[in-house]
Amino acid sequence: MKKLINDPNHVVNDMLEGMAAAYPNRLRRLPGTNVIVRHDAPVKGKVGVVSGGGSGHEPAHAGYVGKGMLDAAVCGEVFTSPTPDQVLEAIKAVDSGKGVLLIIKNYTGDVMNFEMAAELAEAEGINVAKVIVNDDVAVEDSTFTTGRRGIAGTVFVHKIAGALAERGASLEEVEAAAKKVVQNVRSMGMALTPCTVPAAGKPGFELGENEIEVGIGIHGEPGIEKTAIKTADEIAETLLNKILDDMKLEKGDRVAVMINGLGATPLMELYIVNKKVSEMLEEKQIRIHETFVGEYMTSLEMAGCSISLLKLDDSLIELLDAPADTIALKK
Amino acid sequence: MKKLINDPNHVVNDMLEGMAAAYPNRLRRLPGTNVIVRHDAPVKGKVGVVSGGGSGHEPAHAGYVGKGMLDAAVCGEVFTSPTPDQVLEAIKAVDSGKGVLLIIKNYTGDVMNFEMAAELAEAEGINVAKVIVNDDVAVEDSTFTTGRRGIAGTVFVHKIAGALAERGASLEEVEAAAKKVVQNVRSMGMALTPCTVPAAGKPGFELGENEIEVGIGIHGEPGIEKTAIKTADEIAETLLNKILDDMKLEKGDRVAVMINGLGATPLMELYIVNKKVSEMLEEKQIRIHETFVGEYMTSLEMAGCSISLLKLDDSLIELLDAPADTIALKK
Amino acid sequence: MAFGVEQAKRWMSIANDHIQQQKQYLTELDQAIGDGDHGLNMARGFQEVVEKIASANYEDLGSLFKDISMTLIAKVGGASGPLYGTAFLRMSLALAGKKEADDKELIAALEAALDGIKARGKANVGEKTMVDVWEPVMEFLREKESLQVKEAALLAKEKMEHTKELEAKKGRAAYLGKRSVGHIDPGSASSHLLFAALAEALEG
Amino acid sequence: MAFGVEQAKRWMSIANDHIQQQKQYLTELDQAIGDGDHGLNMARGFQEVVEKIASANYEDLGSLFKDISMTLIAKVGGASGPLYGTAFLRMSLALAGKKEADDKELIAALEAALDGIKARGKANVGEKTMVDVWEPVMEFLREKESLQVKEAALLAKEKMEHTKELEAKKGRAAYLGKRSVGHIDPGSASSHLLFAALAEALEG
Ligand SMILES: Nc1ncnc2c1ncn2[C@@H]1O[C@H](COP(=O)(O)OP(=O)(O)O)[C@@H](O)[C@H]1O
Ligand SMILES: Nc1ncnc2c1ncn2[C@@H]1O[C@H](COP(=O)(O)OP(=O)(O)O)[C@@H](O)[C@H]1O
Ligand SMILES: [Mg+2]
Ligand SMILES: [Mg+2]
Ligand SMILES: [Mg+2]
Ligand SMILES: [Mg+2]
Repeated sequence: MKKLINDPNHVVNDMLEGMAAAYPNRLRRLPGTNVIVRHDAPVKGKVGVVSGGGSGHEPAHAGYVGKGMLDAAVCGEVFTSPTPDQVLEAIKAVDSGKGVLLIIKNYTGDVMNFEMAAELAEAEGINVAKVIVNDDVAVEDSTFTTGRRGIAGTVFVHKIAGALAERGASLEEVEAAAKKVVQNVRSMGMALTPCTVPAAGKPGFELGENEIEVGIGIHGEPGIEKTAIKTADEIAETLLNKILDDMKLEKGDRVAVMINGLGATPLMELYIVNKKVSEMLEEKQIRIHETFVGEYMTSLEMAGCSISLLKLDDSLIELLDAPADTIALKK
Repeated sequence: MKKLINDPNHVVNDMLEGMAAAYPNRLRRLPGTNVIVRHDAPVKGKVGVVSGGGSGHEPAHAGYVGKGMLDAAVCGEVFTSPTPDQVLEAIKAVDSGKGVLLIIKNYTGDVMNFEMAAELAEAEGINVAKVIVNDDVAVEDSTFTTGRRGIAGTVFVHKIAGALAERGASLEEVEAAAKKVVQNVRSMGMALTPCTVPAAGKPGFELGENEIEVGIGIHGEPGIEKTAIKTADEIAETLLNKILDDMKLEKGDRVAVMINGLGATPLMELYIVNKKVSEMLEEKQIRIHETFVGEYMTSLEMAGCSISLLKLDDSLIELLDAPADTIALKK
Repeated sequence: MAFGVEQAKRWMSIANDHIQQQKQYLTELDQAIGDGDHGLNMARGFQEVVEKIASANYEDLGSLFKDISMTLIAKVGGASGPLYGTAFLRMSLALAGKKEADDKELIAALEAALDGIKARGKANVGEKTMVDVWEPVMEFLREKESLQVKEAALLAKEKMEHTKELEAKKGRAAYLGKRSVGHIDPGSASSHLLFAALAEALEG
Repeated sequence: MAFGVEQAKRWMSIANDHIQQQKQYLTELDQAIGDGDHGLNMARGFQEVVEKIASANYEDLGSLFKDISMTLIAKVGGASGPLYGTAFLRMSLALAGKKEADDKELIAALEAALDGIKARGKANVGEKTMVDVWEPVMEFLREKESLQVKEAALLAKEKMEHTKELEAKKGRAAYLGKRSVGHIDPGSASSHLLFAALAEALEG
C-alpha cells in the first residue's frame, strides 16, 4: 500500500483539517466532530440539507457543502457510516427552525445510524425528514433484502434538494423533490482495479490483468460479476443498457448524464466512455440536457467508472440549472 | 495495461469526441483537427489565448477553454506536442484581429512546434505573442540547457492571462501579465506510481512497493531522484521547501496554493498534503489568498501530486479572482 | 453463577482482547463480501469501551451497559455500530438497577439484546447476518434456562461457520448475491467472539 | 552514384520499414530517459510519408522532400517532428529543381539538413541529441567528398552508441540530469536508422 498519508488511522482527521484549511471562507469543521458545515450555517429561513457517509468518496460529501447544495456533510471513517452522535451534531448545526432533510445512501449502516440520529433530533424538537437513495441498478431491487445501493446518482439529489431548499421551500417540499430525484435516477458502475482502505492495508479484492468487476459499489467491495476486460464502448453499452432496461425512457425524454470516475480513472477515459453513451442516447432520441464528466463520488483510488442517468422534467431542470457554489460543483 | 479505451491509437480522437458531446454549449472541436475552441470563438475585441500540448494531462488544456481563460486548446497525441498546422488552425480560429497569445510549457517539442506555428501565423498577418512557462523547480535552471519544465503552475498563467484578455486588454498587456505569472510561480511534484501511455502499452518506469519518484514531470518520465516512501508530511515538506528556497518569500507575502493530483491520487490524500502545506505557510507567516486542491494538470493515471505556489500582488489577485467559466475551473 | 459489574467488565475486556487479536481476520472476512472495515470498526469501538469502563465505578449493571452501548454507538459506525449499540442498550434497560443478575435475568437481558438487533436491522435467521448466531444461541439458552455459556459459545462457533453456506439477503454482502456464498459473515464472527468471551469471563 | 526521385523514395520506404520494426525499441529508449513516445511518433510520421509519396509523381527532388517535410511536421509532433521536418525542408530547398543529385549535391543537402536541425533545436555536439549522430557523420562525408554511405551508417551506429555515455543537456532527457547517463538517446537511434536506410537504398 503506497499512499500520501501520515498515520493510516488518522486519515479522516488529517483530510478534514486539510480541507478546512483550504476553504476557510466556504466551510467550517464543527469542533470536536467530523462534520463539515457551510461557513454561514445555520442559514435563516432555509431547510437544512445534510448528507454524509463513510469517507473515501471525495469529493462526496463535503465537496458539495455550500450554497445551493448541502448545509452539512457528516464524514465517517473510511467506508464506514458515521455515528448517530455526529449526524446529530450536523442536524443541530444547520437547523434554522425550518427542519432538516437527511439524504442517506441505502446502506444498512448509513440507514441505521442516520435513523438513530433522526430519532435523537426529533427528541430535541427538530423536524427531520429522510430520503434514501438507491440508484444502483446492478443490485436487484427487493423489499425482502437490503435493496439497491446508493451511489453517484446521490449527487443529483444533493443538487436538486439543495436548490429548492435555497429558495426557502418547506421541509415537505424539499423532501418531495429529493424523492422525485430518487425515483428518476439510475446508475451502474464497474472497476478496473480494487482499492485499499488505509487502515486495512491491502486491497478489498483482487483482479487479474485482464479482468474487471461489473456492478461495483463505491466501498471497494467486489461487484456483481467478474468478467474479461472489454473495450470502453462495450463497457458503456453494458452499463447503459442495464440502466435503460430499468428506466424505460421514451423518445424525446430529457436526461442528465453523469460519467463518474471512481478515483484513479484519467478524465481522458471518462470522455471516451461518454462518447459511446452520448451516441447511444442520440440513437434512441433521448435528449441530453446536461452531461457531468468527472469525479463526483469516488472509491479511494479505484480505477473504473459509473454511469448515471436522471430523467428530467421542467421542474427538475430548473432546479438542476439553479446556481450552486460548492467546492466540487459550481453553477 | 488496463484502460477504459477502445483502440490505443485513437484515444485522443475518442476523447475529443466525448468531450465535444458533453459540452455542446461550451466547446467546439474544429472540424478535422484536434483543436477545441470556445463555442463563441473568435470573440470580438478580445485577444485570443491559446494553449495546448500533449494529451494525457486532462483537464489540461481543453478543460480551461471558456470565458475568462483559454480561447482554444490544441491537443497533441498522448504526451506529444501538437504539430504546427494544428496550432495554426487554433490561432486562426480565435484571432479577432487583436492578436493571439500562445501559452507554451517549456518542452523542446512544444516550444518548437508552437514557434513554427507562430511563424506561419505571422506570415498570414496575425499578431502572435508567446510566453513559455517553466515553473518546475525540480529541474536546474540554466540557459545552457533546456531549462525548467512547465507543469501545473501553467494553469495560473491561463487564469490570469485569460482574465485580462476577457477585459479587452491589448496583446502586449496580456503577454506582460502572463510573463509576470511565469516569474512568480514555482512548482514541484512527486509520484507514487508510474503511468502507461496507451499506445506504448507499458509503464514509463518502474517503482518498488516502497519507492517514490521525487521531482517528477507530467509525462510519465522518471523524476530527479528515487527515494523511499515517506509520510505525506515529509513529502509536502520536501516539495514545499524546494519551492520556497527558489522563491524567497517574505513574511506577509500573499500566495495562491495549488495541490495538484497527477491522476490517480484520491482527493483525500491531496487534502492531507494540504494540511501540512498550510501549516508550514502559516508558520512562515505567508498569507494564503486561495487554495486549489484537485486535478488540474495530470499525467494519465499516475499517482502522486505537485505543489505550486504563485506569489501575488494586488493586480494578480484581481485577475485570479475574476470570473471564469470553464469545465475545470469556475469562478 | 454470579454476574455482576466485575464479571461484565471482565466480559468486555476479554471480548476486546479477542477482537484486537482477530481484527485482521474480521477485516479479511469483510473484504471478501463487504467493505473491509468490520475488524477496524469493532477494534476501535471495543478499545474505547474498555478504556471508558475501566476508570468508572458502576452502581448497577444497567448503567455499565448504558456506557458500553453509548460508546459503541458513537465509535463503531457502519452497520455493526447501531446493531451492537442497540443490543447493549436493550441489555442496559433489562438490567437497570440490578447489581447482579442470575442466570434467568442475564438470559432475559441477552434475549432483549437479540430483539434489539432484530428490531434495528430487520433481519431474520437465514439472511447471513449476526442474527444467524444470536438467534440459535438464544434459543438454546432459553430452552436450557441456565447459563451453559461454554456450550453456547460452541454453538455460536458452529452457527458462525454455517453462515458460509448462506446467501446474504441483508447488509452489505447482499449486494453480492450468490457471490456471498462460501464466506463466513463477519458480524457472525464478531458475535461468536462475544459469546466466547462471555464463556471465558464466567467460567474461564 | 545516382540519387533521383526513385532512390529517394526507396530511402524513405526502407527507413519506414526500419522504424516500424524498431518502433518498440525506440519507444523503450524514450521511456528510459524521455516520455516514451519517440517510436510512436516516428512510426506514425514515416508511415504517412510513404503513403503520401507512394501515389504522387515528383518532377524533382525538391518537391518530393517538401512533401516529406510537410508530412513529418504535421504528423510526428513532439521534438522530433519539427527537427526532422526542418531537416527535410532544408534538403528540399537545397535540391529544388533537381531531378538527380550527385554525391556532392546530396552531401550538401544533408549538410543543410544538419544546419536545419541545429538551427531549430539549438543543440550542439555532446548534449545527447540526434546532433551527436548527424554532426560526426556529416563531418566524415564532408571530408570524404564522396557518398561513402555504408561507412557513414557504421559511424552513425557508433556515434549513436556513444550517446550512452553523455549527460543530456537538451531535450526532455535533460530533466533527468545525471540519470540520463547510461542510456542511448532515442533521436540518435532514429537518426542512425535514417543513415542505415540511406546506405541500403543506395547500395543494398
Ligand atoms: N440488517 C442487519 N441485521 C443484522 N445484522 C446485520 C445487518 N446488516 C449488517 N449486519 C451485520 O453487520 C456486519 C457488518 O458490519 P460492519 O462491516 O461493521 O458494517 P458495514 O457493513 O456498514 O461496513 C455484517 O457482517 C452483518 O453480520
Ligand atoms: N534541442 C534539440 N536538438 C536536437 N535534437 C533534439 C533536441 N531536443 C530533442 N531532440 C531529439 O529528439 C528526441 C526526442 O524526440 P521525441 O521523443 O519524438 O519528442 P519529445 O521529446 O517531445 O517526446 C531526442 O532523443 C533527441 O534526439
Ligand atoms: Mg463499512
Ligand atoms: Mg513526447
Ligand atoms: Mg463493513
Ligand atoms: Mg519522447
